[in-house]
Amino acid sequence: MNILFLILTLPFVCGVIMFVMPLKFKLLQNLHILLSIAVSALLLSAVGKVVEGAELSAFHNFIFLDSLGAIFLSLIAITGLLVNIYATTYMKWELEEGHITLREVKNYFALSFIFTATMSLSVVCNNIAFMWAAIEATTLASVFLVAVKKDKSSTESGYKYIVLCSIGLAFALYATILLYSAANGKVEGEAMLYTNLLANAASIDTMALKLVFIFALIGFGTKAGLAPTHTWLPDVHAEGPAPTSALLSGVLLKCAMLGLIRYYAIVANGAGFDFVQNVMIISGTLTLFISSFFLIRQHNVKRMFAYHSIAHMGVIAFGLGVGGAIGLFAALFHCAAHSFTKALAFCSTGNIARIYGTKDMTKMGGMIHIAPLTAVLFGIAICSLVGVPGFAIFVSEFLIFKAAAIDGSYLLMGLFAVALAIIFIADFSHFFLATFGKVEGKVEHNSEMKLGENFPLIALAILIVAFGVWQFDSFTLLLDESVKTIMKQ
Amino acid sequence: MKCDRFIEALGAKIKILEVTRQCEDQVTALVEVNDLPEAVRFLYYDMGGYLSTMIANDERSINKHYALYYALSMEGGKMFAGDEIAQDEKCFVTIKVLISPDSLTYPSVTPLVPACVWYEREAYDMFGLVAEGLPDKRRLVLSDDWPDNLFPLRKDAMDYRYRPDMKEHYNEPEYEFLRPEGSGIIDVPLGPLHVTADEPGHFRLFCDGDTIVDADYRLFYQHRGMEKLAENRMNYDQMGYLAERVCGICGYAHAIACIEAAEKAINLEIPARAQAIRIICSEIERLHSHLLNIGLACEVTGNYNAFMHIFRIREYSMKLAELVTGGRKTYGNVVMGGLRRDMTGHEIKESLRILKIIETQADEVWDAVMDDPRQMKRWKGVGILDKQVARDFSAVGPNIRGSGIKRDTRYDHPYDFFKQIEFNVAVVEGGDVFAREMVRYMELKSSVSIIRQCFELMPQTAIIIDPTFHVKPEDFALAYVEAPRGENVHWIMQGSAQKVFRWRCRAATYNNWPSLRFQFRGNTIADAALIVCSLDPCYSCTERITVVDIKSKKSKILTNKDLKEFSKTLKNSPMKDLR
Amino acid sequence: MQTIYTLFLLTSLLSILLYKKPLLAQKLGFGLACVISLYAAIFFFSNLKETLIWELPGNFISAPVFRLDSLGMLFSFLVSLIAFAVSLYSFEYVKFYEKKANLAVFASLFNAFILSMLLVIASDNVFSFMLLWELMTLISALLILINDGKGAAKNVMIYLGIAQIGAFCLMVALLIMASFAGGFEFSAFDELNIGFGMSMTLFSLLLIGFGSKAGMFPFHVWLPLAYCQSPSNASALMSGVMIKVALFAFIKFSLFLPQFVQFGYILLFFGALSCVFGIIYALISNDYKASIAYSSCENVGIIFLGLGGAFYGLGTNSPMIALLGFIAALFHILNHAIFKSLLFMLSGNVYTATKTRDMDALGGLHKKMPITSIIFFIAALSICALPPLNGFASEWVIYKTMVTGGIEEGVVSRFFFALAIIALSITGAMAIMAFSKIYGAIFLGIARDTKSIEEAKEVSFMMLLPLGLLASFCVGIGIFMNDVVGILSKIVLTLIPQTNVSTYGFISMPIILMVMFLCAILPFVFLYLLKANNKEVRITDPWACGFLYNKSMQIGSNAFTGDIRKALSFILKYESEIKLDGYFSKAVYTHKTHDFFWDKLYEPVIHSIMLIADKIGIFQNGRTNLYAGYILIYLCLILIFGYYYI
Amino acid sequence: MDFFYLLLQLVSAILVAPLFDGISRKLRAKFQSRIGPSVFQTYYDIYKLLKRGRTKSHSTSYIYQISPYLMFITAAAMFCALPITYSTHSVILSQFSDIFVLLYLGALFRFIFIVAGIDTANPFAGVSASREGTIGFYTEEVAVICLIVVMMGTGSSNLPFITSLVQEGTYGYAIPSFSIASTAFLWVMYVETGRKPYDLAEAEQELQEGVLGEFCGKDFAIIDVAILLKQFAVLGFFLVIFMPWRFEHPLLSLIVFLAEVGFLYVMGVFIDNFGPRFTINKGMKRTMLFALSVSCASLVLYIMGI
Repeated sequence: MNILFLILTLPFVCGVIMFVMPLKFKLLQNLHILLSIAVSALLLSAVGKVVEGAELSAFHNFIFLDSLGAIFLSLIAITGLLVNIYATTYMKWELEEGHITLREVKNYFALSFIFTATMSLSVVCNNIAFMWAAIEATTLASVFLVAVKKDKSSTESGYKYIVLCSIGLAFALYATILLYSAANGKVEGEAMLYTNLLANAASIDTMALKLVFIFALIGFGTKAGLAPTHTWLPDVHAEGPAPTSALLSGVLLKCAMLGLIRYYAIVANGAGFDFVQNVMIISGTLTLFISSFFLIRQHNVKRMFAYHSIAHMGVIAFGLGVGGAIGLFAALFHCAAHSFTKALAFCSTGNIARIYGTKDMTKMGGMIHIAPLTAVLFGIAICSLVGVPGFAIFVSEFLIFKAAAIDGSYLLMGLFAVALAIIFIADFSHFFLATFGKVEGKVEHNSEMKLGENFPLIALAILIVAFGVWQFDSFTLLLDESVKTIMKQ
Repeated sequence: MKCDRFIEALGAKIKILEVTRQCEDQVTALVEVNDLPEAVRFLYYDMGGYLSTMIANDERSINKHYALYYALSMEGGKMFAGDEIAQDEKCFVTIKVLISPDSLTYPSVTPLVPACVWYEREAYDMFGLVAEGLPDKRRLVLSDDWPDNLFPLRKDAMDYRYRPDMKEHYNEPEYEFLRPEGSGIIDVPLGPLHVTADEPGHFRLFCDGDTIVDADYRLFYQHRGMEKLAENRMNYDQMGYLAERVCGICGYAHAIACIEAAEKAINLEIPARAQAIRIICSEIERLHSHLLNIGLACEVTGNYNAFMHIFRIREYSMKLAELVTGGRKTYGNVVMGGLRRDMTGHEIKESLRILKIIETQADEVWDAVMDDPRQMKRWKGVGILDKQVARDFSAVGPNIRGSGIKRDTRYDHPYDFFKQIEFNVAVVEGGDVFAREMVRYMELKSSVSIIRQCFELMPQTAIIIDPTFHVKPEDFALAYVEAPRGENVHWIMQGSAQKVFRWRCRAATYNNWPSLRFQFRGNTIADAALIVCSLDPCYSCTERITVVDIKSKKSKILTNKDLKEFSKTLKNSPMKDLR
Repeated sequence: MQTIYTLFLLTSLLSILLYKKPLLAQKLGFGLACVISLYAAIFFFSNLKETLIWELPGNFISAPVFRLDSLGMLFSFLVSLIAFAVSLYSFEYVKFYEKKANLAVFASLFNAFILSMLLVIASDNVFSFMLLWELMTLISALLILINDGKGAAKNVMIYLGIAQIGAFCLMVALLIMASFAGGFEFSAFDELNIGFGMSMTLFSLLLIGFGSKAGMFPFHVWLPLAYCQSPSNASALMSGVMIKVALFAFIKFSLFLPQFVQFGYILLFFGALSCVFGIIYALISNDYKASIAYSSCENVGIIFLGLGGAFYGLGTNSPMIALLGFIAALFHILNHAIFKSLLFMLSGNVYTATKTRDMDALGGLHKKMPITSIIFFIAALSICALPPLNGFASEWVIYKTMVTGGIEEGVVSRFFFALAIIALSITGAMAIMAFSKIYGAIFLGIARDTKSIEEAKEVSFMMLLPLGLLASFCVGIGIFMNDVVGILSKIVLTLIPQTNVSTYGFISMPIILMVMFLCAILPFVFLYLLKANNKEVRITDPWACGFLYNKSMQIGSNAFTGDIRKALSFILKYESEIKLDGYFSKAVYTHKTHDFFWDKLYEPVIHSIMLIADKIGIFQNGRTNLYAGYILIYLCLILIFGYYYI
Repeated sequence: MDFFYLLLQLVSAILVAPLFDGISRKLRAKFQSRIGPSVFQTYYDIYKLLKRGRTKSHSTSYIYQISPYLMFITAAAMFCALPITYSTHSVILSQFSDIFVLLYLGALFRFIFIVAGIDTANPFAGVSASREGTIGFYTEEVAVICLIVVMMGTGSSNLPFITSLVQEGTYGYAIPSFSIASTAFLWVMYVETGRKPYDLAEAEQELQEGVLGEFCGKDFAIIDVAILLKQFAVLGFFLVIFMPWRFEHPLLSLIVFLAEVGFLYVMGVFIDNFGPRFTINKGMKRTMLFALSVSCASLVLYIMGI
């Protein structure tokens, strides 16, 4: 059986299995972990094959896995697995405190597999229409993860999520159709297939491609959280349970970004790199600055991280905008780096919420004394997010600077530096507020989590640091391959 | 009659229990204790009065009560042109209250009329009368080691020879200064023993660096108990000599004021020649006092050259005094009914010659000082006494005239020969040290002219009338003299057997001290001594020193002569025969 | 050299692993740090003229290479030397922090900090340099947070914020340089082929980047805040050494640029600015740690003056001036490292004994802590640049540079060198005032607040030993200044070859000492010949004009500077207010001074950013239809703009 | 031999200085229409002080005890730094005689002065210590600006070298910047002598003998001599740069120098006798600004290369 087919079916099957399981938490928990490992192992094996150089495709190229997809698939695998493991712990706490019923937990576990399935689908789709559908499907699959609690604010943010993303994605659909109509007949083979479009981009009408890209930017940008169409994101990310936010921010946004990158590749090769780069720079700069100003006044830890997601989407967009081999490399690297970092960040908010019972950082304080490990993990997440060297995100930011320097775009370097500096200052001041000093509000759980409970976080932290200083050859290979595909070199 | 207008106006507002008239321009109104603050405030601010003095008195032997007399000089607020009472209506109105010895309390006037603050503090020190609502209840007159419940001026309090034991200096209780709140302030003490403050008074400057943030002071180091000394013991001839020793510089003004208070009480008119010579003496006193002060104002800024030359000129004024009275400084010629010593024509001629010298030389030196821009910089803008503050605290003399308020007893309440003499009241706007020194200089000039006029107008009459008079017990009167430093007010209540029942001597500087704090603020330490000096505070000098051998605890008192002799010759060491 | 780095790393890891046993970790951590840094100091000093290279094995990003040339050796030596003294001191000192923080963490961070500084000096490519540079910043921030005092977080935030802005400047500058050089190894940076405008920009970026770290005005604002907060041993390391690392990097990188004479002028100007303003704020501060911290700004300014001379020399091709300038700067760097770390450690002694940093509460500490007091006296004399101590020696060389530079023809150069000398002399005069005040207010007179010094007692021998050592360095380097200059000149010759050097025309410190010694005999001879009264001295209260003496009568730190604050109020914006309620109440006196640069430079920026942040919130008001509207508007705009204009 | 003459230079200055002080006191008295003290009064004063007993406040520490000697050493070293009995030929001493050595020895003197004042815990000593520091702030830059002109003009900070250049006429009053600098420098040096109207730190009128309020007996005598020496040193500082009269024989130049300095010292009476003292804020600042502008003018002239 084709491995790609397995990728799509296994998570779905797992979801169904979870649905029919009896309401026993211990069982659910272990099973969830087990199945998650199985799914991730499968995904990674597929990635492994790509690294070894295999071109995977199925259903007449309807679905395929290239190096670009492999990067994102590995993110789904690694981040997804660790977040899923953390989710079991998190749900245990929620159950203990009676915030949630066991049935809801079961549904949550089951849905998270469906969610994984839809995301995987969006990554491996070669058919652009189908990719659009898959991304829309991720919205639907994830909305239940967000609104798991069924209270008013949960439901409302779920509603907002669906409505806004759908509006946005409608434009993406338009872009898809436009692309198809522009390409149909001008490209060899099926004009719906990404591989074909990319290969024959030069023969498509330039003006049409420009229009396509703008609609794709709005469409996938809404889903990915590029300003000013990001507005749904803070509400939704702040609302759901910590693991959901981690998944949404860590993985889902990247999937939407992948959609945009694919369009980027097509349009860049058709209408020239200058156009896409300029558009992406505008979008990236706008996103960076808007999110950085929003960040300053955020005292809710989850909202803060949500704005961070926007900011980092801005960084990716900026990277794409700076362009060149190094810029693209940086943007893709950033996807991975941000995925790990944001997963860690949101997961640590789970710990923090358990300690303080609040998300308001002005009411925290003294975390380093209460839960040193959580504080350190939180610190690592923040450090990485603001681009402290030695952590993964710095590498990509450094590379973006490098790309700009080599390109000679000194103004861009300046803009980027200013935005990052604002983010840095805004973030660290919040971090210090929560971590040091005296406890400002009340403390609900006055001790460190168990080491086992913290395992996924530590794993993420190790990944962040490792990606920050170490060079993983297979990963670099994937990135280089992808860049080559996009640049057609 | 004078004063009636004020009594009527007061009566319309406040219930007056009793009105008594002491003499033509002095009326006393008795009011209820609780009406006291309003009555004083009304007269002070609404009718244009200045607080001349306040007398606390133990009248338990007379009416079983303590009494307070707030004497107000009704002359108009003088804050702006025309804010003045007509010349023939100026007078003194005294508000009197009786305080029961059971409660010993009365409502404080100070919150309404700040000028009362020292008087009310003193009333507690001396009589134990408590002013309810007085914002500053610290001890004023008595030293800090004085026993708490001993009020010396009560008639039954203590024998005048009795004096409580002194504490060792390191056991003295600390005086509570009004130290400003705020960090980083240094307390700079000025005095009681300080090179520029010849008077023993302690000024505490609260400074930030060289800038004075605020100041507070502790005075009355030389409190000699003179008022107690006079009571029931001295007759009026002796009183004159005692009063002259109140002050070393302007003693003569005290002497006249004291004697005139007694004369006023019995409505005694002294001969015109005596009046003229009293004026001459007091103006000579003004001459040398102002020269001294101008000289010192140069000296404290470090201008020794000007100081030395001004003191050289001052020597002439001393010589002048010697010609007129026979004494260089303490004249001792005032008695009830006139004077003891007359002048000869030769002396008058010689005096006029010296006057000429003083006038020309003083002009020369003054011009030189005025031409020195550095000196002007040290004087101008320093130690400003705000006009309103001066008004609120009833400042007197050059101090208030330097702030642009035309207040001079010689002009407001002409006494003695002044009714016949023309002179201008020196008023300078500005309120700084320069303004005060300028007032002094102008007065110096007018004094010369007054003395000349006196010599010219002086009639050839007797200098004393037969002092056969009879004083009525319990009568009292107020006398006022413009001393070099301002208005000296003496108040005497007659006792039986030609003795004084209560003598209240209020020297000019007493009214100037309370506002000093506001003159200090914002100036520099370097200016502090200058500001005190420009106030021309009253000096109480002594010319005796005591030599103590700390090993044998023996001591010997040296007179001025002994000391000088020893300093010059180094013979007859006083250490030889200590006792 | 890799041994040293590895040892520090291991010590750091070992300490953190002994998390549960803080006391053991503290002994091990600081003890080992002491031994290793002593070894390192000896190692670096003995290899002063070598060049050592070490490549880190493993597949690290951009394969880090560590290279130490002579200059790097000198700075590594400096770091190790000060680290040795500070760790010896910390061995006892950190016990005061037992309750506040985990000593294992402290020890670990301490070692990591030393390591990061050494590695920054040695790192040889852009990525690893940036990484280690920020690591150093971050560890120092954590060291500051050990104290966890009130407002610590905010102060550290200002520190990190400015450091980050600086770091971005550096990153931009280094990357641009790298892009011109065509390689990211610093060894490839030589002979950059760039024009005047670009090299000016790069130079400015480097100056901002390293200057902000070094505490140069106007990027100094973090410095007093951070140093006040941190434990004294950390301040000693930061001020003593970390600043020097920044200066090292500045020298290293700006030498890669093509030289222009304007560099020298810029440095002279900012150096003058820094030293004058630094000392002004040091003078008026009432917190001794803040004073000492501001004096770091001042000394950095002085160092920049020396460097300014050096760069002027390079720019005009006058090697003699360049040589003198570099020697002066390095000499002052060396001296400042010694006396500043000494002063910070001494302030640590004072703080542990008294628990207050307010000089208006101290006084009379000499009687309780005589040795600390005497060492402080030496340190104060030395930082005031008084002969015959080391501060004077290096300032003299700087003066020499300035005078030599000022002879040259040319209005501009004369102007800048004259400016530098004037600034240095003003600094000198005010340093006298500042440090006599600090010394006087802390150690002399009588206690202003008796409570604070009641329980004070002299610190232990172990804490005094390193202080004594550094104090003897102060004296020793001062006296043997010409030898030190000789050593430094050899190092500088590796930077700018083809110059011959001599100390001709230099002053000779031993002769100054000899003359002073000669003079010292005279008074005793006179006293003996004239048979002076040698009776026992009678002890009394201080003279208070015959009034009872009160301890508030002695001058305090604040009142001492009253006049100068007034005189300088055009800079300090000194405001004072006396409030009085009615005629008879106590006055309330308040006064404050402003940090000129904070008010004029930082405040408006922060304010406007905060304003935007506040206003921007209205766009995110939770209304879904509005959000949908944004999407449409954005679409329209980007269509119009993106489609038609790009 | 160098050191012998150096010692001679120092000792003779110490011996002669009180005489000039006495002369100026006498002269001052004449101006003030007083008889005044004997011209030897300063000797008597110092001698009397040596015989007096001493008290000290309980707040004092070792600084109080050593400061008289430190002040003396510094003042004496300052005086020794003047190249009077030696010149460029003396290799050893010209390594000592340097403008910056002299300036910073002066600073050391000031440092000790301030610290000693604070040590006594006396309010007046404290305030005048603060004034002393402030005066230093006012004068230092004027002095240095003047010296910059000289140093940059001659290319050296070495005093014997500058002296010889000026005396030979290679460098000197023909250069406008030099002659303008000399006037401002004379002002600074006069201020540094601490006489009226600039005796702020010592303004005993308001401050009871200033910094030295708590010193007495032989300590005070030593300080008195030290201050006299310092006054001579700073006046000499002016002379050796701006009016060097050196002769071949060291003794001759010493005698001429002492006469010169003494004359200048006595002439100070014409300034200090008239007019009041300045205050630290007003007069000081204004006259400082004047001197500063004069010195700046000379610096500008130098910079412009005139």
